[in-house]
Amino acid sequence: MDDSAAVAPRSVELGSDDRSGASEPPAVASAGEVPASGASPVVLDVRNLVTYFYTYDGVVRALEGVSFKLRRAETLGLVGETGCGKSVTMFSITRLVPDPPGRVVSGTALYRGANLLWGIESEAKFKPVKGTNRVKVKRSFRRVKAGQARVGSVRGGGIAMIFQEPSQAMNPIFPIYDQVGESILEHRGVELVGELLAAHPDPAAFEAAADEIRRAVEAGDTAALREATRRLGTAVGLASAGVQAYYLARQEMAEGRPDYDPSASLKRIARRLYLSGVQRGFLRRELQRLEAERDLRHTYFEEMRQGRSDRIARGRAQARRFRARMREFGYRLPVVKRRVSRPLRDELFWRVVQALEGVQIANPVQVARGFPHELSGGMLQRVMIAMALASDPEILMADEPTTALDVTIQAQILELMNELRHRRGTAILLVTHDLAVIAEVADRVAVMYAGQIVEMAPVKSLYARPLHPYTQGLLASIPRFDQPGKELASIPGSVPNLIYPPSGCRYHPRCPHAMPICKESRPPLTVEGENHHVACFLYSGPTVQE
Amino acid sequence: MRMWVYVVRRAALLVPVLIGVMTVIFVLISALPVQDRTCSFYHPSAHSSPCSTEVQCPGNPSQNCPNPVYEQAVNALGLNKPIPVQWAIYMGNTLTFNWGYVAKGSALGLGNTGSGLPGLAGQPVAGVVANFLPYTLELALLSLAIILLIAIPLGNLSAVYRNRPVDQASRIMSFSGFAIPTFLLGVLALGAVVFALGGPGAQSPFCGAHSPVYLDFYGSWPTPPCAPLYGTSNIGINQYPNWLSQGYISSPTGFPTVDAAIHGQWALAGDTVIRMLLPALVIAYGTIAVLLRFVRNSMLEVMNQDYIRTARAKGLPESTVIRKHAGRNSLNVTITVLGLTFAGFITGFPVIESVFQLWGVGRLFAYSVIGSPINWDLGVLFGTTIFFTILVVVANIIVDVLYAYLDPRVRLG
Amino acid sequence: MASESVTVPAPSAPTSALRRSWIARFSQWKRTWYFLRRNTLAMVGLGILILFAVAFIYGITYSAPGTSAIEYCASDGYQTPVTQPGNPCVNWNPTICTYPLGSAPPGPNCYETPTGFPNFVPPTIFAAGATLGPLPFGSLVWPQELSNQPFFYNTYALLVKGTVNTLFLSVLIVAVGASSGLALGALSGYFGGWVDEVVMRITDIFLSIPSILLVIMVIIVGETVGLTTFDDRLWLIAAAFIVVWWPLYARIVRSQSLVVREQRYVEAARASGAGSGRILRKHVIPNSVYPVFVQMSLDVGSIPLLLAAIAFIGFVLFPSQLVPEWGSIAAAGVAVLPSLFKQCGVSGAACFIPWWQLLFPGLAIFFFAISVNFFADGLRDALDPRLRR
Amino acid sequence: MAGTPMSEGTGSTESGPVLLDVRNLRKYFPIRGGLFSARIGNVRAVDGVSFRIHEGETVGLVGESGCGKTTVGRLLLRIIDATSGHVFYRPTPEASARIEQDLRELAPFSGPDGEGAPLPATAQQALEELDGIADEFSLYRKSRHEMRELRARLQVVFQDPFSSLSPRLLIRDVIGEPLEIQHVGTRQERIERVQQLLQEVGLSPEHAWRFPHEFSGGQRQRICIARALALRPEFIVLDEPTSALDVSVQAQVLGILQKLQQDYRLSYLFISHHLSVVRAVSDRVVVMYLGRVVEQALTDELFGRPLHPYTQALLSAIPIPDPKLHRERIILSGDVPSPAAPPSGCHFHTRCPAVMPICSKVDPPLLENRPGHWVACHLYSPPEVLGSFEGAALPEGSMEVSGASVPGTATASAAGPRLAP
Repeated sequence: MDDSAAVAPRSVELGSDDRSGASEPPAVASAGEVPASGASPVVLDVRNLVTYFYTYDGVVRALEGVSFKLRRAETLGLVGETGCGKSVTMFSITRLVPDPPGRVVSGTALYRGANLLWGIESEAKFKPVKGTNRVKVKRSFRRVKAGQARVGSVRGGGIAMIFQEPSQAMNPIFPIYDQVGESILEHRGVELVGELLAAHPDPAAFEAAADEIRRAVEAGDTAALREATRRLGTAVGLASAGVQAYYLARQEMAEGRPDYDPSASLKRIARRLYLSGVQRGFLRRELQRLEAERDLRHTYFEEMRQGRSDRIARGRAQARRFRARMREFGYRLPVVKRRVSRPLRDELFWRVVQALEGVQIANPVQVARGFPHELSGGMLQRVMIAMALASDPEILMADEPTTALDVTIQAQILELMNELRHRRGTAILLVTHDLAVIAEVADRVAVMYAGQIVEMAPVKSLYARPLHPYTQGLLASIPRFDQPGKELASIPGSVPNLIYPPSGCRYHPRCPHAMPICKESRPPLTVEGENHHVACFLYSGPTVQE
Repeated sequence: MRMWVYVVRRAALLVPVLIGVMTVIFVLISALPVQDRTCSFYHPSAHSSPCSTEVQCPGNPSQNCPNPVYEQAVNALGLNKPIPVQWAIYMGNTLTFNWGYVAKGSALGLGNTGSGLPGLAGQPVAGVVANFLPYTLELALLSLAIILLIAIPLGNLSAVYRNRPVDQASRIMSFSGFAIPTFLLGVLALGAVVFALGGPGAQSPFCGAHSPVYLDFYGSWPTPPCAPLYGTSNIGINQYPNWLSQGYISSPTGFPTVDAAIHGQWALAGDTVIRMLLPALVIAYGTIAVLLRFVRNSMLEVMNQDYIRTARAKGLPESTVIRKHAGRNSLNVTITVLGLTFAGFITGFPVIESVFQLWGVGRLFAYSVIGSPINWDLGVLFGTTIFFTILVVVANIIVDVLYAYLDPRVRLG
Repeated sequence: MASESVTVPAPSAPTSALRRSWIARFSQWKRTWYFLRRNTLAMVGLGILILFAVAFIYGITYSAPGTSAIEYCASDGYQTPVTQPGNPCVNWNPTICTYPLGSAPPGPNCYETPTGFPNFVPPTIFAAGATLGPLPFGSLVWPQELSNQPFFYNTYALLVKGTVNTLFLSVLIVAVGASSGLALGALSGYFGGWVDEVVMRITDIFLSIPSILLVIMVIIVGETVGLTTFDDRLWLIAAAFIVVWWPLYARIVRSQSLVVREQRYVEAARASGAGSGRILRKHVIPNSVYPVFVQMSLDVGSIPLLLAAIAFIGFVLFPSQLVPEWGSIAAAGVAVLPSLFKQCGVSGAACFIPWWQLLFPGLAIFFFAISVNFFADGLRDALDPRLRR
Repeated sequence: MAGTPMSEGTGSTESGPVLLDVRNLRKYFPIRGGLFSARIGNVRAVDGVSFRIHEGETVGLVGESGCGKTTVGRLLLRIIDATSGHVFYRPTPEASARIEQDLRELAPFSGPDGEGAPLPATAQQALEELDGIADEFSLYRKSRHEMRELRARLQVVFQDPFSSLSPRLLIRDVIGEPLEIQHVGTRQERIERVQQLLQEVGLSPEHAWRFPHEFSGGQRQRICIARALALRPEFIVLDEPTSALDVSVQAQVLGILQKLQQDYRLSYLFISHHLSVVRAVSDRVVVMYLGRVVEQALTDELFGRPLHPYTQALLSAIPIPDPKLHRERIILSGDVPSPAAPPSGCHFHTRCPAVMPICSKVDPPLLENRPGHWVACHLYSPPEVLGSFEGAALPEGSMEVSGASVPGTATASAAGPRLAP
């Protein structure tokens, strides 16, 4: 398992060897719109994911060294039978694997130069129980918490997700606008407040109040501070602590020194403002969060220095800082009903409506007011997507997004996802068992079997000449209504029990071409022509550097 | 909005249940010998009771004549009429709060000066219950508050920090709560506190001239009266808390705390609450034990739901995920369970009020079945039962409505 | 046609079909037992329960020791006029002297007590003025409220005898209540419609009457009707509790069978012509019985608690005989305490607190209930696949 | 319900005698609500469905979720009773002929609008005659005893292999249950039969002494099939038998089903939302939308030249595992309306790309557009139907819609119609 230190050079070198491969025209579905994907950067780089489930019956080796890369505006299809670990992969990347029983044992997931799984190995100790094949897991809860905090801001921010059964993926007891709204509030809070501030009837008054605040803070004069913030607060419709913190944070950002340390500034703020217990509480939490996010933050400032998307970077930094405050007002029972002052609430509701319009929902206002159980599956899946897009994510992970839907609805949803990624250049990781869906929307396909990627190739070359016996069997077994004569083949046997995975190549018990070596050792991922990787001893191409 | 339809329907279900309960009780009653029924359900006139079939003849005491009052009773209660008629009469009486009368010979009739209970012979049962009701209600509300305040947060915590100290602690608590007899707990608690406070004579900090409140308004207030903190009866001769009934405040509502508060006697109010605290805790314990397990399990259930994963995937902080998304959903389950365990909760009152020698409806019931059959008072027995049942049913309705309010799937059908 | 790669055991020596099915079933139970064994608490509970079972058998065979004063008083309840000559139970007055632990006894009939607690005398028998020597668990003072004279009873003897009654009652009640509830619940859940309505309304009614109250009402009515002998009373109590208990099981089973009824295998059975009787017998009941097991084991523990509560509020469960169940013993023990508290506290006069009367029966109830709870909890986990982590 | 398939055209001539003849089947589930939970409406799960199943043929029943296809399956087995309509079991040719005639007589009066109107004498006697035939052949008129025997011949395999096996029963008992119910053979014979069945579905006889939870989804589904076969039925309703399985396993199961069909000369009703699978296995296909049959034809005919806009949209929506394949989709807007409140006239008109004014007013009758190809759409309605509505000219829309080509057309027509064995 490699650590995040050694990452940077590799990613470059890998990028180059992929660039050659990716230069072939992307899949038909995405013809034209996608920027020359050769140039498009890697947004997610997953290395050697290993995820186990520690059950009574034994250790389920769900993932054994899964590695892949995801580029901007590309759709990577992750396909395989049930229990092959495709969903687990997706959850492992964002630390969403249910724990207990599951744990990401090792691996790295580089997102924007930061390793989302940093320190995952140190989160728990494993001790085999004698006499059984069970393993006792002893977690360090502090570390787990820190890890969660680290990905917390990325989840739904940079990486959004949608799930299989929309009717169960939505909370039944909160109205739609609440559930979408909290997502927007989480990731778009800053812009919202910014606009509210800008929309303030008397900007001059606002500025004056702001100056007062600064002076008061410098002087440490609480009474004046309270007074000013109250005015400001009522003016903008935010509770005072939020505005103070927001304002001060913005001040310090504006000074934008390279050695600027938000956590220090926050300490300062906390010291200066005589904050209520609640406020001190969230400031403390905010500090922790900032500690956990330091390495992420650095990447932002690198970007700033490169002069690339300066505004975005600042916006993100602000957003991260402001989120904590918003939470204090935002997150109570129906979010948008309580604790958030009226102007923000109304603004938020209309944002939700816009978002719903964005995913082509006919009557967004009624839908926004409705509850999940009043909507159909297709509708809910749209809402889920709207929720995911609230933060304009770079990566959208979709776990069987259309499996629970009818074909006609499925067509709508796939269309939506396609059009979305072309408009916004979102990278999509599409997890599904349906090779047909993959063929429709994906650029590249990774075929998984029993927790390993057995074949990875651009969609066309995979369907044109599938290399791995498993892929071949899979393709042969799909009934196609456009080829009525086709004789349905089938793969003998069934998916192995991953507590006792087969030795060597995990497919060999079912493989028609099984050789003696297949039992002994696990085949490496080799390159077979244009960016076409396969893990099988039948092929003897150069192994992928890794 | 279909909420009101739901509420009305739930309320409508109340009627058959109550009728059913009364019918069950009627069946039991009608199994009794006629004498017992006349005795406990007909008003005893000044000179003679309806308990016996015969009385001494007014003429010569040596021989017996049929008892006219008994005859009247039999006719009034329709005991010589067919069962359905009797049932109708009984229902009529019950619905008009004509629940019978405290029998002369019974323990309640004789009263118990030792524990401050006056003889209640001949008083209407409904009236007696009404007199004893306030204290029980205050006790119930207090312990309900305690239950909710402890069970829900602790249950959630032990689900979130599964198999960690909090969880183990709550598990021990719930197991012991299941297992330990209420009276044992009560007695031990009482003994412990009494000895901790330095002997049975211990008094509440709110009473006497050393009471903080008294010191604040020195002179302007009468000295709050003192009585031993525990093991003191809570009623005086006028069925009124005797540490309040030093004769200088009236009782508009009958609820001791409320009355004290109305009179601005914060010391007395505090005193009353302190006296109720221990019993309330003891009653709460068993229910907390039950509720803890359910809260924990439902929370675990909820935490495995997809929408929790969605909430996490949205990037919400764990606190929000748990407090808002999981907490609200598990709350629904909690509330239903609370409704189911309410009957069990009620059964704690006779016991606890006996342990602490408090006079509420519970102890009224206990006293109506105490000792040998001579001391029993069937009228009070059935009356208190009806009262408690009504309490349970109403509580269940409230719970259902609450549940519907919390869960749109129920509310909007 | 591909053949599955399931590990097929080599066709062994042809065993009879019956035997094989039993082997298979047994393996199921072994699986449950495996998960149960993993659960320490459950095992502890099971151990204690076994001890209780032993005590039960011992109690059946146990006969109280000879004709001491204790036994004499025990033999006649409080029916016999206490003024009867030669009755050592008469005119007893617990005036005793105590002295701190370790120091020399000031005189005869004095008891050493823990320093600081002058009221805690060791378990001892008090007879008319004299001590009859130590007995296990000491004596029980029968409280004034329950009879017109204090009597002395051998707590140990009572406990042993009480164990029999208590356990018998608990098991009987739960068994009968559960089976009747099972039947009714399954019927109402499976057939639904008006059957369901009726049964559920009835359960509503019974569930909304607090259990203790209903039980006492039934017993009292029975008493006044004239069921007064010990056996009558035993059965009466059982009946009263069963009346209270069945609705709970009916509810549980109903909710289960509502689920089972919708299962595809029931539909398949119906599609091949199975009648309701068969479906109930083969599918609904077997598939909804596990939660009943768990609930049963829980209730076995909670019945002694209820009995104790009833006894405690002063209702005499076994008037004619003084071989009651745990609850009554403990209650009799506790009932004297508050007055004694007062006495001891108010008057500095020498008095004693017979704590053992309360403690030992209380412990018996406590341990029984908690062990049952441990076991039931483990059982639930073992039977519920979702909780197997 | 206006038209019913009068003759199966090319389909029926070659295929065997009629096994099941479904006529105007209706199943309304009540919606209860209001203060006293009165019946405030109906869910029209099945609303006048008619089709036939011949011996040894496989009829595919396709449609989106909530279109009532599963309900039809349960009605065919009389697991639930129909609100109206009949399922005739093995009607004699003349009987079916009579049924045709009578229904033609009754056609103008039946249907929701015709209720309550006094019937003329001819229709009246037609009705009585129909009643007589029903007494003889309809499943819904069978006595409990007759039904019990019939159940041996009509069996079912469900979608979810996990809820269709009782977890408490040994596989031996699961498969042996039908035999036990019908009192077939001795205990020992039953066990032998069970083991034989296990072998037939490709499992080992040893599996008879295991419990369901020891098997994978595919194996469970085979066990279900074995159970369905236990009584040597003539007809099996396959309710989404493979939609819970992985593709590779699905191929196995479909293989077994086809093999068994030959061995036992079975007829299947193959209910599925997965059109590719339906195409692979079935001889004729019935397309349902909101409880009604919108189109019905021989498989290749239907997939080759779908007439109804819904069918066309459905076909165009199926993803094809071939990235090179180019085709423009017909993306339907919106969701399937609730069967509780189906749209007036043609149920599909709310989503139809070629909707005409008439569609929202008049129910399109199910008419034979080409031999053996039935469609219920006003694009193909004869003038007399359209005539009843003013401004009845065949609109432009119809042309390009009916002409919209779907992949597979060429291959299909080349392969020619497959016929039942």
